[in-house]
Amino acid sequence: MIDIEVFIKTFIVLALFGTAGVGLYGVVAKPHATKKIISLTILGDTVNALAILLGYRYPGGIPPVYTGQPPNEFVGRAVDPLPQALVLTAIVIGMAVNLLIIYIALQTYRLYGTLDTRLIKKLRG
Amino acid sequence: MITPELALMLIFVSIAFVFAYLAVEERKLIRAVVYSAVQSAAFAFLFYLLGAPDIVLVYVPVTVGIYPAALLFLIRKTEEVENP
Amino acid sequence: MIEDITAIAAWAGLALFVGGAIWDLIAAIGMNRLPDFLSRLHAATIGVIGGAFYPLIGISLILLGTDIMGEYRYIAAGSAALTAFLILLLAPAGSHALARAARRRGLYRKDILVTDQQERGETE
Amino acid sequence: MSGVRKVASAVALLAIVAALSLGAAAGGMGPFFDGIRSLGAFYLSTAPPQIAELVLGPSYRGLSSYSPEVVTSIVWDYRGLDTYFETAVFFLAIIGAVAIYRGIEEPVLRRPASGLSPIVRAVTKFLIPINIAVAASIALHGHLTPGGGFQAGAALAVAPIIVIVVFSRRYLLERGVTKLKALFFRSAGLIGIALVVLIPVIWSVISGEWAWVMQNQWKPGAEAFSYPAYLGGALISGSIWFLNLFEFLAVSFGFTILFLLISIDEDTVRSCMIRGGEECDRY
Repeated sequence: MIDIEVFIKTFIVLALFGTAGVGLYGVVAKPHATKKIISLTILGDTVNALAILLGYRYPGGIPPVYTGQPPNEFVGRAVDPLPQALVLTAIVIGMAVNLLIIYIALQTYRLYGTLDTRLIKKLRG
Repeated sequence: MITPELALMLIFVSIAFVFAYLAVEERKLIRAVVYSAVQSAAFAFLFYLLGAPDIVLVYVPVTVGIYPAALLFLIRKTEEVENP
Repeated sequence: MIEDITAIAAWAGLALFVGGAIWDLIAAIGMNRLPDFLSRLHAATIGVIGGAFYPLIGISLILLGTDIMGEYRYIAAGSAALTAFLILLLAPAGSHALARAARRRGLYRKDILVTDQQERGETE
Repeated sequence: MSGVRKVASAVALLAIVAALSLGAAAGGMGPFFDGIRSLGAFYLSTAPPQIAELVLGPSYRGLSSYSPEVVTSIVWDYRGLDTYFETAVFFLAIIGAVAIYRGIEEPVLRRPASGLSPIVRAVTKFLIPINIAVAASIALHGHLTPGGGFQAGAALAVAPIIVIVVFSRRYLLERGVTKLKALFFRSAGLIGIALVVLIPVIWSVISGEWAWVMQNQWKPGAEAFSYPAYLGGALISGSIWFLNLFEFLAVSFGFTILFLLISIDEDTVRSCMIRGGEECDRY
């Protein structure tokens, strides 16, 4: 007999891996640069979600913000703050880098007249 | 025993998966951006359920506001439909 | 005296809840039955105002009368009222912008249109 | 492929994932959803001042970051060097984007301002101050409630997008938000971060006593210099409050620059790229 709780936990983790796989497929297999950027954001978001999931406590995890509980209850129930801190910086840095990629794609379109990477490859040289 | 948090996380992860697939497969790029924004909104709810209000505060403006706006500027200036 | 006022507020909040459900039902029927984009947009706006604005006001009224949450009930009631106010402000502006965009692209049925004030130049 | 078939295939993929997780659930899943690591427990038990004084005792004040918001205290105190260099990466990415647009600026603002209808404009005029106030409150309360410099900067970066879409780019320029001013405020934020970080070192060099870089409280054994944990009875968490404020400036104006640049008309860019021209090369 399969425990339904274990099934749901496993499904959440595997669905996140599947979403990351979809994003990776889009980055690798889709030829259009805009579609590659969209897939890249999906991939990055999913990896961030997996990192946050690593720090979650079940059942009854509370946010790591101290609001006046007894200390033992706070330390015993709050989720891990370290992945959240890393993901927080990762999101902002990822946004800056993705916007830089958008700018580079725009400049590529101005120079080559297309964003299809197969055509850009043919136009080279 | 299943708590409501776990059931809601299941629902939001499923929504995110379906809309990520739609965003990657859609050929009209504006629709792909909108699907990607829906996926991001589902992830924002997931982060809230995972006990990360800091991440929600930074994630909602970034992925529902700034990414789609920049991508829509890019799509409007370049090509609106992905090449077959 | 004060119990009477809280009871009246709670009953008014519940009435607004039921009213919100009825508005949502009407909006759902309208979204399915109305013929073109502009009239469906009207139904959607009814769903937002009737189905989100009035229940939020009801939440605010009910929270003001309950003693369970202590001091926090004023914060929660204020947040609900502020959200209701922002919805009241933003939803008509959003559907107005959508309607203008739809008119510019011609995404409506001209045969059932009663009047077009933009064409007659009455508004900008 | 039609839309229904796409949804159907997505649901089929999801069903495959469900079948896989059924198989994995039969064997049990690994370390997800369990307790936290000891490092996380250490952060949780030392960052809030009320707990830290219980755990460490009042004489070990410097081992706490004096912030009830554990994530912000990790970002700016425990792992401050990490965040410092990630801010440097952010700086370089924006510099790269600005370098792509070098020498390109709309020469003359000759076209009348376009935008959406007056109703939408009136609502937006009402909404933008709310946005700015919310962002400022997120930044200035970042050491007490969820929030901080990054979050507030991202929240405020939505405002220039809304203004550009609803009003126009020219409206933003006429209100004084130009690329040069945004670059100035962003640089002021970055210099502020560097100064807040380096002030203990400067003080140490001048006075000849010990001080720590990137720490907001004094350490046990060297009670020389620290930012105050309480100012007038209110908890300001040492340097975290100042770092949140300057990061808020840097992030919000950094993204304002990017959206000012990406909304330049494409014909202007092309003509400037082809001709060069002095009227384009004003910056």
